Amino acid sequence: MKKNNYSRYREITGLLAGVLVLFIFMSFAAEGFFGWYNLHNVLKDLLILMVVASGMTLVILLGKIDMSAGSVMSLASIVTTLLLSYGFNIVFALLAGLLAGAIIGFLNGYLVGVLNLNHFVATFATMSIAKGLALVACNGDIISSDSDVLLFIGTGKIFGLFFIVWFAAILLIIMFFLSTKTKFGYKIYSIGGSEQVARLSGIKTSNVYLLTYVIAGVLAAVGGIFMSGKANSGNATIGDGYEFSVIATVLIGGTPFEGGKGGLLGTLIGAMFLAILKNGLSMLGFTPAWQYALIGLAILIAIVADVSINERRKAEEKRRIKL
Amino acid sequence: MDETILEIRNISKSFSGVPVLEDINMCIKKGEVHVIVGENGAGKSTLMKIISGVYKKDKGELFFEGAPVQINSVQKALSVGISIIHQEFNLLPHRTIGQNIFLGREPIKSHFLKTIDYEHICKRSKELLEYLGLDLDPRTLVYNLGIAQQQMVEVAKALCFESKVLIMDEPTATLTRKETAKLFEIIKKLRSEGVSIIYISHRLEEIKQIADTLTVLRDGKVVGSLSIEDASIDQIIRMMVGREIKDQYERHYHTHGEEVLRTENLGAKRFSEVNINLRRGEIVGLSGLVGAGRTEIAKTIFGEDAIEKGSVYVYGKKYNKMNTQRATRLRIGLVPEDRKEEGAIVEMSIRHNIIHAVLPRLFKSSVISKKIELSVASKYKEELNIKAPSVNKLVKLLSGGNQQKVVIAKWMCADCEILIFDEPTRGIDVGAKAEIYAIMSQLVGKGKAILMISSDLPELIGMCDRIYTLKDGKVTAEFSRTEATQEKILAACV
Amino acid sequence: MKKAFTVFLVVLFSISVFSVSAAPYPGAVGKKATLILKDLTNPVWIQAAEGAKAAAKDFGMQIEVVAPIVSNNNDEQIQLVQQAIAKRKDIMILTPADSKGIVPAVTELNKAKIPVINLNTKINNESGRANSETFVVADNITCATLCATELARLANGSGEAIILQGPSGGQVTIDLTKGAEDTFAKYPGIKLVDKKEAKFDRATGYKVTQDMLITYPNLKIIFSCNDEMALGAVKAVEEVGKLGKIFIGGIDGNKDAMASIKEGKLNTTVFKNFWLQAYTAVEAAAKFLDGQKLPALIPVDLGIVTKENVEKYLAM
Amino acid sequence: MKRIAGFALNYYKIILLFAILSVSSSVTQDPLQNIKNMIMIQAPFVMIYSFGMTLAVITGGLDLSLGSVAAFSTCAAAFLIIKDQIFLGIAVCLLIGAGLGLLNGLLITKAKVNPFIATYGMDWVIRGAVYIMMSGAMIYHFSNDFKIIADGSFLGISNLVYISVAILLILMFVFQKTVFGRNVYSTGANTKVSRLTGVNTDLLIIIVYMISGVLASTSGLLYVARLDCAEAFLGKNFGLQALAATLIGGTSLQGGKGGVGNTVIGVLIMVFLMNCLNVLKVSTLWQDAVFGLVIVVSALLEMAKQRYANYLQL
Repeated sequence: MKKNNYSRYREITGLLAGVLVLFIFMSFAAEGFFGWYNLHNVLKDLLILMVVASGMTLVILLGKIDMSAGSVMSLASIVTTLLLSYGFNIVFALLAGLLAGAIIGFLNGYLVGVLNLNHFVATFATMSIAKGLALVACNGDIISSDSDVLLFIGTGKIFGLFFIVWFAAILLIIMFFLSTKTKFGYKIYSIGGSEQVARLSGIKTSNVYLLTYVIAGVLAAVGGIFMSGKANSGNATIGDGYEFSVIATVLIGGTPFEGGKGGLLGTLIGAMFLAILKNGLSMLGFTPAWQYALIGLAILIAIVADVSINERRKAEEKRRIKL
Repeated sequence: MDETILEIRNISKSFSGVPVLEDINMCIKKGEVHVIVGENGAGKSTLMKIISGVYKKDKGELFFEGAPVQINSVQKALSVGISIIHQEFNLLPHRTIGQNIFLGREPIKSHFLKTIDYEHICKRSKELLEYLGLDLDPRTLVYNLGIAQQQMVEVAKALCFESKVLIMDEPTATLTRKETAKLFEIIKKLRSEGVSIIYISHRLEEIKQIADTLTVLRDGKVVGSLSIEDASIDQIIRMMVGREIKDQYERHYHTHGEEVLRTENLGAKRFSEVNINLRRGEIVGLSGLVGAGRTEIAKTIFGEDAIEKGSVYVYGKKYNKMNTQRATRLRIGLVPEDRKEEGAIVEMSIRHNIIHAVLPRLFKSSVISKKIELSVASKYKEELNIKAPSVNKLVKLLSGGNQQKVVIAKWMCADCEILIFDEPTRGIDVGAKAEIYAIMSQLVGKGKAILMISSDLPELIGMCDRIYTLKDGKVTAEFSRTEATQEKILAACV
Repeated sequence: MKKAFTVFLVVLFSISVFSVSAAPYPGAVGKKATLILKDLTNPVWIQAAEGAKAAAKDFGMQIEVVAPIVSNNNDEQIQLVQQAIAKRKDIMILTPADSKGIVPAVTELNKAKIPVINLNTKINNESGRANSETFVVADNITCATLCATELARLANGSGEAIILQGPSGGQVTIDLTKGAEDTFAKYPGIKLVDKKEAKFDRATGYKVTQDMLITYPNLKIIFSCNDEMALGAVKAVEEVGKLGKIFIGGIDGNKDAMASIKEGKLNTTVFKNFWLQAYTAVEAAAKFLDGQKLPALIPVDLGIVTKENVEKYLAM
Repeated sequence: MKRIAGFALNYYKIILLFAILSVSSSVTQDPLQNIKNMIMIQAPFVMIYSFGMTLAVITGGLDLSLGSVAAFSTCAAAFLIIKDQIFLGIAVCLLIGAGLGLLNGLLITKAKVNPFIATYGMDWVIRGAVYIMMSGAMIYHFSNDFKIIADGSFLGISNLVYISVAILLILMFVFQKTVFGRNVYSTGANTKVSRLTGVNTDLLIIIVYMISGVLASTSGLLYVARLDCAEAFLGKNFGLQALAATLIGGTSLQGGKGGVGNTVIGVLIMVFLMNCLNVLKVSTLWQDAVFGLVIVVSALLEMAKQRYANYLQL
């Protein structure tokens, strides 16, 4: 039994080792890296990334993609702060922000799961739509918020830990639970493994698509609200390009585009990798130009390493099973 | 015992206008093993898929325990109590055995949270596996299993549905004798527990062992149903084929020419020490169970898989490395097992597919002339009698037999000297089958050499000059046309 | 040997003493500062980095110049602020990409008792939680006002005007647009007919201007939020032969923009003198560390560049 | 009725194109100049790099590194061109484009990295490299001999049109009429079948990414010539814009379908639409939303068209 548990996590041990090496290296090399203040902030940023990436992980586990995540963050940020600035109740504003994410998510799910549109095309389009709606709603302006609650969400601490850390941790536990222990999570893995097999097993795929995209939308909205909490203002550019970081995180974490394998644990390690790398490179004093090149290189190396390990395994498995 | 559990009345189904099932009537009694036989393409699998809710029927009715039922989804079939083990595996490689067994109907621990009771899954799976005589941990990922073990997982999956009707579509195709015997024991046990089993098989010798009733399908129609006591093997065959078997395999035997292909201690992932040869004017068969390494040998010779040991001699020249480009330049062609994924580009037209392999040779200047393309493609379409209004029709819209003919046309068009046919007639209707045999016969008549892989023993025996048998990646025997019998071959394979 | 070593030490000591005594702000020597810019890929911001480094050398300070990877990204700036706190810097010079969004980070700096020198764009301190020691003014509203006033003067205070904007939703765009709008509003003859996003990009500025020239045939003023787009607009206007009839103004004071002014194509730009901005800010930081009182505002000379005075700026 | 529906589905893009054009022409005072602007100047730029994306999409991948390839190759070449070594500069530019394409292709075929993440990672690396190389410099004031490439015209038609049409014709010929092109389509539609038919699929994919790189650097070069300035942030939105144009044009992400001809229509729709919004004085804030809608609608119509075609064939 032990052997099997091992094999389940074998795929992420390499990456975990990489993260540890990176961490140790940065601790020695980068001044100010190894310290509670900095690590606490890194933790906060990586958890924001992770919240959005956990929704993306589910989508990629299904064998799909969600290009609209970044735009949904911007939209949620704008909706929430805009309503706050009109004097609405904070709870209402937050819920409206989440609802905006859910609506875009539903649109994605409907286009992909019900109308059978190509997932990339559909979410690529909603990416523009959500960004456009955010810009139109805020009239191209930055919206400041006077809400102490929103500020607390972004920067407040409970028992010495950031609110975001607590909240994200709970959220991630729920997501982890959802994806590995519940019927819904099982369905995601089944559909991602083979849509045909899932259908033959009587799973209604369109519902799973809808729900997964809605969850991804809501989680992206949570990420957007966290971000606007950190800045205590709403900005339609908050999530520009964020979807790419999120997708890179998921892929580095060992959940490939084919779907059906991988999971949140890997994504968490992927998020650690990217967050530590970014923070460390910046602490080491690399200019943005060098950071561009080095981050890109690190992503490629991580993926190539992962691919070459999995490629060998895949060749094995191809001979064994035919689907 | 005489109580009818499932009645099929007047069921018809057609695909793309081609009738596959016509007015099928059948009665399945409670607690019987009802064997359905028929040639490939007779409509057995389609019928089973209709009963299990995968396909929708065009016409007809189903009665379950005397009451009419509308089975319009897999879910519905399962809830009624009908489950199926498909011919192709329906397992998810990256999930555990337990998760696969309970796929789609996982037990729920808490209804509020809809959590899955994985403990129960493992416990129950363990029981089922033990019941099937397998010592496996239900937490093992399926891709770590061998073919036979996967098949048993499929059986376990169907068993745990506690269904009243269990359909098994060729469950023994990949099992060893021991495993088959075990499966039969289980079938008998289930029968005694009142479960009805619809059993589809090609292996006539098995039927006598387990069947209570037998229904023969041919060309989408029921030829007849009879009790097993009344049936003799000869009679069954006659009913299945509708004519004498020999008619099918139209072979003219020729004197063999020089050797064109030889492997010397060829070895790769799933096989080793393979020594076979092939001469002009000859069809050589490769027989073995699924997983014995037949397809792998073919793909290694063709250069899709890497040669790890030994070498391949083509026209007497030695090659230690092979890739698909070199193979095609050497005029080797592969008609793969999986037509839709490996044989033809189904999203493209017949024309594109037919001239695909010959392109660089047909158009030396590398500029494609549509006129030549059309004429060449049309010529082969006529020659192989591909049934389509024009060569511009997309391959995905053709029937299986015609798709296969397109793949063969591709290699004929490229003027291949050595052709490898991997399961060339799987899933093809009888008429097209005979046509494909005729084409093969004609090809060797022209001095080409054919290596043929097939699970269909009568077909192999009928077509081949020589047959090699394989077991666990090693050649176990070689039979000439005159020596080969089904029994001998089977014995060498298991 | 020992003697030689002693001599060496004495020399070393005297050099250091000399250098300290030469420093105008002795209290700042050896202090660590961080300068956070909006961007470090754009030429003008790289000038700023050079200015800051020159100043740090002059005043014997250690300076680290950083910027977000994605230009003008507020969230990354917040992270950079936090990194500076983690590194226990003595002083922070901050160029916020988002004057509202940076507030929580500045609050954190205040809490960590790291003094803040605000540069270029004003930190929005309506809440009173984001205190800075001084503001080195080279803000975009002022720039926009300068440029728009010059354009209005050239157009004799009348005619149709458009604004070419940077990416929608960004602080720079918002400020510059506001400055230009407010200025044009002072001239009853000037009608602001449109605002268009051209992404701070020369190619897009060119393309959008083409469309604008078709849409508004009587266009007289093009106010561009940076020189890149302005030069794109110049190209488009040049191609329809309307140079001299349409007045184009940019912001930043790029070298090629000034070359274009010299050729008589671009009409005006605002020389933001990023080098001097950064130098001034670092000097202010040095003064502060030296215990001097800083004025609330330190203006940096923003020059409006025209054909008449372009030679002077090109020589700089 | 059915026939009209079929016609509308087959030619909806052309219909849409004319609809947009007639709207924009009806509100402008100088529609001729407007159309001239769009077709002669605006469209050719977008078209050339969109072709690169289209080719990558035909192989079943995509190329997100177009913009940074354009920036890197032109910036490197600009150092030569500014010294009046124009031909050498152009050659270097195209070679770098091809070289970076080669890297993309190798990552995708040999290292087996998904094209999305491979070209995305490369985009970061190349963009970083060009920032480092330029470190804030800009290169401008090129000689007229160089600028004429994009600025000049012949018989009243801009050189850009000649260049882009020439590229279009060459690509159409190569990809529709030659064995190479045919094999690229086959590889895109089903790589495995193509390999099993004796096509060197890896080589083909690598070549296609190289062509894509060359096209990116060509369009970069034209931008530099037209705007007289080489700078590190050229082409930041090339990738996504080209993808949008390709998708609107109807080239499917599944690979093996569509083509550069479709992309011409896609680019024209994009350019015409953007122009239409501008001349209708619609706020730029709406642009993103409108584009998203256009992509969804055209994808849905494309799907309807496919279904209709299949229905007709049955």
